[in-house]
Amino acid sequence: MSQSEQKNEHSLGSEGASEAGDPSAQAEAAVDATTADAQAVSAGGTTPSPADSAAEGTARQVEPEPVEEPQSFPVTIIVRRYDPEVDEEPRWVDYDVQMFATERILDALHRIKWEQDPSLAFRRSCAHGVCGSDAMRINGKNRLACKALVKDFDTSKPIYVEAIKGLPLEKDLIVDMEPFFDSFREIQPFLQATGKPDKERHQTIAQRERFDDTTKCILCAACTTSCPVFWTDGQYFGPAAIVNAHRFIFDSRDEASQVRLDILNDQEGVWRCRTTFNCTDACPRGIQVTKAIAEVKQAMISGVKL
Amino acid sequence: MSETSSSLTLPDPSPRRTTFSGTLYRGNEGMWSWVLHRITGVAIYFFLLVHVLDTALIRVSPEAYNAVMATYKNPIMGLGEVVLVGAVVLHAMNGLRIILVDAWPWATKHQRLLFWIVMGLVAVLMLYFTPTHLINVFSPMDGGH
Amino acid sequence: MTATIENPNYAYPARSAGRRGPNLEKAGWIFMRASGVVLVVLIFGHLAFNLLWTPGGIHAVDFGFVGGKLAQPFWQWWDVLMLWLAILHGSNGMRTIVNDYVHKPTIRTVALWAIGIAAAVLIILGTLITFTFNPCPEGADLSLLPSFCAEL
Amino acid sequence: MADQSSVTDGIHYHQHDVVIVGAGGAGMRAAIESAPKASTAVITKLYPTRSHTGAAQGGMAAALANVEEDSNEWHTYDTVKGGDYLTDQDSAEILTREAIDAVYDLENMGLPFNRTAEGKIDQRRFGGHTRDHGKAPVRRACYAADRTGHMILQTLYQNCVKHGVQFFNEFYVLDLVMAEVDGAKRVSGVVAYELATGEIHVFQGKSVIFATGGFGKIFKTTSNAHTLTGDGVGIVWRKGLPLEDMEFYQFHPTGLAGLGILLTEGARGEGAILRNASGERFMERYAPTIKDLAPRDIVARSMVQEVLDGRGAGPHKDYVYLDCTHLGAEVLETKLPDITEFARTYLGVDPVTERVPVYPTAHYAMGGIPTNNDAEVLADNETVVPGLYAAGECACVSVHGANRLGTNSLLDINVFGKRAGNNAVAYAQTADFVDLPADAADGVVKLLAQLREGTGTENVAEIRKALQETMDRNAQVFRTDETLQRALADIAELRTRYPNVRIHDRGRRFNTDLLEAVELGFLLDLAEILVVSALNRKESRGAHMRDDYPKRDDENYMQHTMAYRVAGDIGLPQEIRLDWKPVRFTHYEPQERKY
Repeated sequence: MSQSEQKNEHSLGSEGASEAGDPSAQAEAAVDATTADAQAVSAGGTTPSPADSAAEGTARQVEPEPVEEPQSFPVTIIVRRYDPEVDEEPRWVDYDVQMFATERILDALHRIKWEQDPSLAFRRSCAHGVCGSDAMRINGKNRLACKALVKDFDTSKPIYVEAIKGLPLEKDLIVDMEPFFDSFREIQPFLQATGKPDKERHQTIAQRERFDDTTKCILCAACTTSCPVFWTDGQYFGPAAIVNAHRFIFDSRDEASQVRLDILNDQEGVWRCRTTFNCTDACPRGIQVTKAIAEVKQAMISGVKL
Repeated sequence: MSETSSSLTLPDPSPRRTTFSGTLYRGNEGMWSWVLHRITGVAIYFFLLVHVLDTALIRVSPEAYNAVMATYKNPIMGLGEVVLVGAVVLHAMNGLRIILVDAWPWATKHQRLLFWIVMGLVAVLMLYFTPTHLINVFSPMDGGH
Repeated sequence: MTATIENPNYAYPARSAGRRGPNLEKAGWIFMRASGVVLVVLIFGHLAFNLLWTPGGIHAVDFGFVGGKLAQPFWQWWDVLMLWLAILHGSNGMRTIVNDYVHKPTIRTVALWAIGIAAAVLIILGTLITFTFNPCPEGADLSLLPSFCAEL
Repeated sequence: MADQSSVTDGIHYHQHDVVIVGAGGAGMRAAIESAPKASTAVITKLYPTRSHTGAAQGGMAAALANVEEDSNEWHTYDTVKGGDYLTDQDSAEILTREAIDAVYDLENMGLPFNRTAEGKIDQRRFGGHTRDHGKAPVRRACYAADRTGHMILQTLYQNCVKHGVQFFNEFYVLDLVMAEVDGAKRVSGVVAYELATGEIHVFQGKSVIFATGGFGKIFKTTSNAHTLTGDGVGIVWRKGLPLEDMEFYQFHPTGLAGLGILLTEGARGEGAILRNASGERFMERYAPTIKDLAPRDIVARSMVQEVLDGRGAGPHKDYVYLDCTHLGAEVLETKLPDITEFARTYLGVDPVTERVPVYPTAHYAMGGIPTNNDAEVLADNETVVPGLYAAGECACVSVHGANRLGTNSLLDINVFGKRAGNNAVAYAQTADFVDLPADAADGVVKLLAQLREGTGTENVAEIRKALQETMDRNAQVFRTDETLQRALADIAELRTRYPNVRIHDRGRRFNTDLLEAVELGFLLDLAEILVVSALNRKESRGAHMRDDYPKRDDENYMQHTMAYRVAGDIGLPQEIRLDWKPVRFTHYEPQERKY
């Protein structure tokens, strides 16, 4: 189809959506348009599926009132690819995709994978920032791809996407997470309390509030792999492990705070923290990571203050 | 499972590449203050080694000591001294900031503001020091009493 | 395969399990902060006195000037304290940096020893000189010495 | 304890007493019971903390009566009524009775519940949960802000770490191995594909628990994770075991419009209100007594009705509003922080000052692998498959009937996950290993080889998209014979295209291209079963709303649908046989459902 035709369907398609009374009609039309555009951009891409044309067909109807529609625009995504079975070294690969401002970088990666290059490998699951699968370095900063919105980037320039730093690279955007979870497991991340109460252990609202911030951790590794100390010394426990230790050290129900403080009072423990605040800035859950680490340090010096 | 990672079989993991492959990490004020702190710290350390040794010449003879000190008085060294004092001031002010950040929740929260306060203080102190020192460096004096 | 990318150093040192001897990390951390605060006072005082408040600044610094200072117990203790704290503070900082960036065990060991030896030598040397220093060495050119030497 | 592994012909063999497939809430809850008593392996497609249990927000129901009078009998009544009387009442009684210990177990394991002023677990209101048989909303949901699921998932994982549970992370189970012993089919193990290396692993187990979650990805607008592709349910189906009540699929009322991201019902529990374009609180018309806190099927249907009647908001009049503005910034920031952030991030709408555009989103499968109250999988209406268990969303006990109440799913995974773990261990302690057939891994090897080496021209993403679109259009909140037939025809067409898909990534390591192709196969299977079961149920009940049969028909349809696979290899048309299974009653007579 020609460019002008495409444009036509583009605007009509979205407006007719309400006719169908379909919840996702709007998004659907938008995605259809995007697909078409993306295909135009990526020469040798896939052919439009029957479903696309069908959707566009039904959408081509009288439109009630003119509505300002969001426009998609081309964005260049440069992904640092690495396939250990082929590549000696990682390489940067460019992709052009049509994006809407409100879409996420994860959508861009999906569009690349589903429409241009299915071999692109990355992890993702929930797609709204609670599972922690898709931590990656986007324009030089750790973020979750599903929480990084296109509108927050300068799209006149390419967006660089690469794997998080400091963990062994496995393929494309996938790193080996085992060393990260090893550190987590080492700080005994589970409640240790004696006695078996009949019901719940009691805890005041204030006591509960004391460690609320660090319960938000989703173990995505964005903090640990943003830490300059961790990059050069993978033995450092890293912010995530300390955050999870904090969660139990300051839990009034726990009786093993001292054990965890002893574990972290190590050459590779909290004292290696250099307060660069990269972890706090990287945390997709907004945890005050550096503050938590500071509190653990203070607990080691002057005891745990609940 | 970790044993599947090819990287573990590598003969010599090179940390240099670990740090510099890919894009430069774009940290914020906290990271750059740490970078500055490291660089100034190393620079001061090496100056310290030299400075202790040159001061030790005082035990050798007044002539030997004065000969070394004369080199500190040349204008190029004079500019170097400005840089050195700048490094010391920066390291000192940022060090105080780190102490505050470690010990005081308010500072932890406002570390970014504190970084710029540090920069401001460094600028003020250097604005005081630099002209005073450079006037001394460039004034024609023959170095004796 | 030559996949050396972004590979951290898991082969390198074991954590708490293999630790021997007392753990001085906490002491070191506290020392860096305490010494840092004191050093700010000492070094700023040192710089201000030598470079700003003394007429002529850097041009005034010579044997006579330093000898004059070191003849006074106040400046003796000031300088010795500054020497100790600065060397220890700096060496500990260098140790941290070596721990961060030097991963080959042999080079690391050599570097750490070098830092330690340098610190020991400089501290001993500096301390001895400060307390055994004679501001008015015999046979020296009087014009080079502190003014009070003339009165002797 | 058996715990061995070996490699033969490039295939890895492992032996564990209990093999658990899936590491979400149900799988890990089972592992916590079984790991201390027997060698346990948990095999999971994702790192455990990535499981979708972590996305659950609002709470977990239990009649603790910490803040007001409550009883588990009322809870049972609500569950049965919420399920439109299709709920098996003895199962619901177990669920609500064991709910109380399930909450205390979690608290004792360390879960940081929100607290009352006396330091007890705090509770909030939730849809369909009422005091004294429907008199008024009751505060029954125990919660940790609006990240209760996250805290449950983390707490269970933490306790798995404590017990040293052996996880096989990013191992994708693709087949269930069964063998005939003395004329009865018994479980022998599972076959998994290791994502990191592309190698095949066979896990022999005395008992096997499936806890693989749901299959929301058959729909396009869904609150479900990309990884929820119904693998476990599909595997069991392909083994010739039945699936129950597949037509009942829940649409959560408050998904972010156009995105499907979930906004907890807890928001309405805290007092948020649904409004249409003109600002009217329309739920007053549909459920006069409990209004916005009616069960999800009713609220979702009411919302769609408003939009169909032209009272929708937005430029396309295709959504309604969730109004939280009167709750105040403090309630939003402390009790509903995550959803506040979701609205801000993804829609650019601040719930503190603005109404949030919402629309129903595909959320939860009430149906699945049929089990009895001991979590044992059923081969027909009664016969148990020895050694095979299922729990969580992939299973159908059925405690949720035709519509699940909010907060009952987090309860389900804990109560029946624990039961599955205990029973699987008890079984493993008495039973012997069933010998693996020599060709145990052949099916998986063949399936993967076919896909990997195929020279077709079809694109996995396109087929999946077409499937999701037809399901959204034709099998969503309102269904008719016509729309369902359309969906069925579309699925049949897609099934013929599926064997012709081309995998572009021919590598072995982290081949997510291949992974998505395999997942698509399961999605196609399950979507078809859903549509076929829905076509057959010519009534409206719970989440299954037929426009052409708008009334509930207890005479003909007060029974569970059982779907059996008669024939149909992957890619070929399936032949599905439908049967019925009686609903179990105890105390509650079916009544018209009014709120």
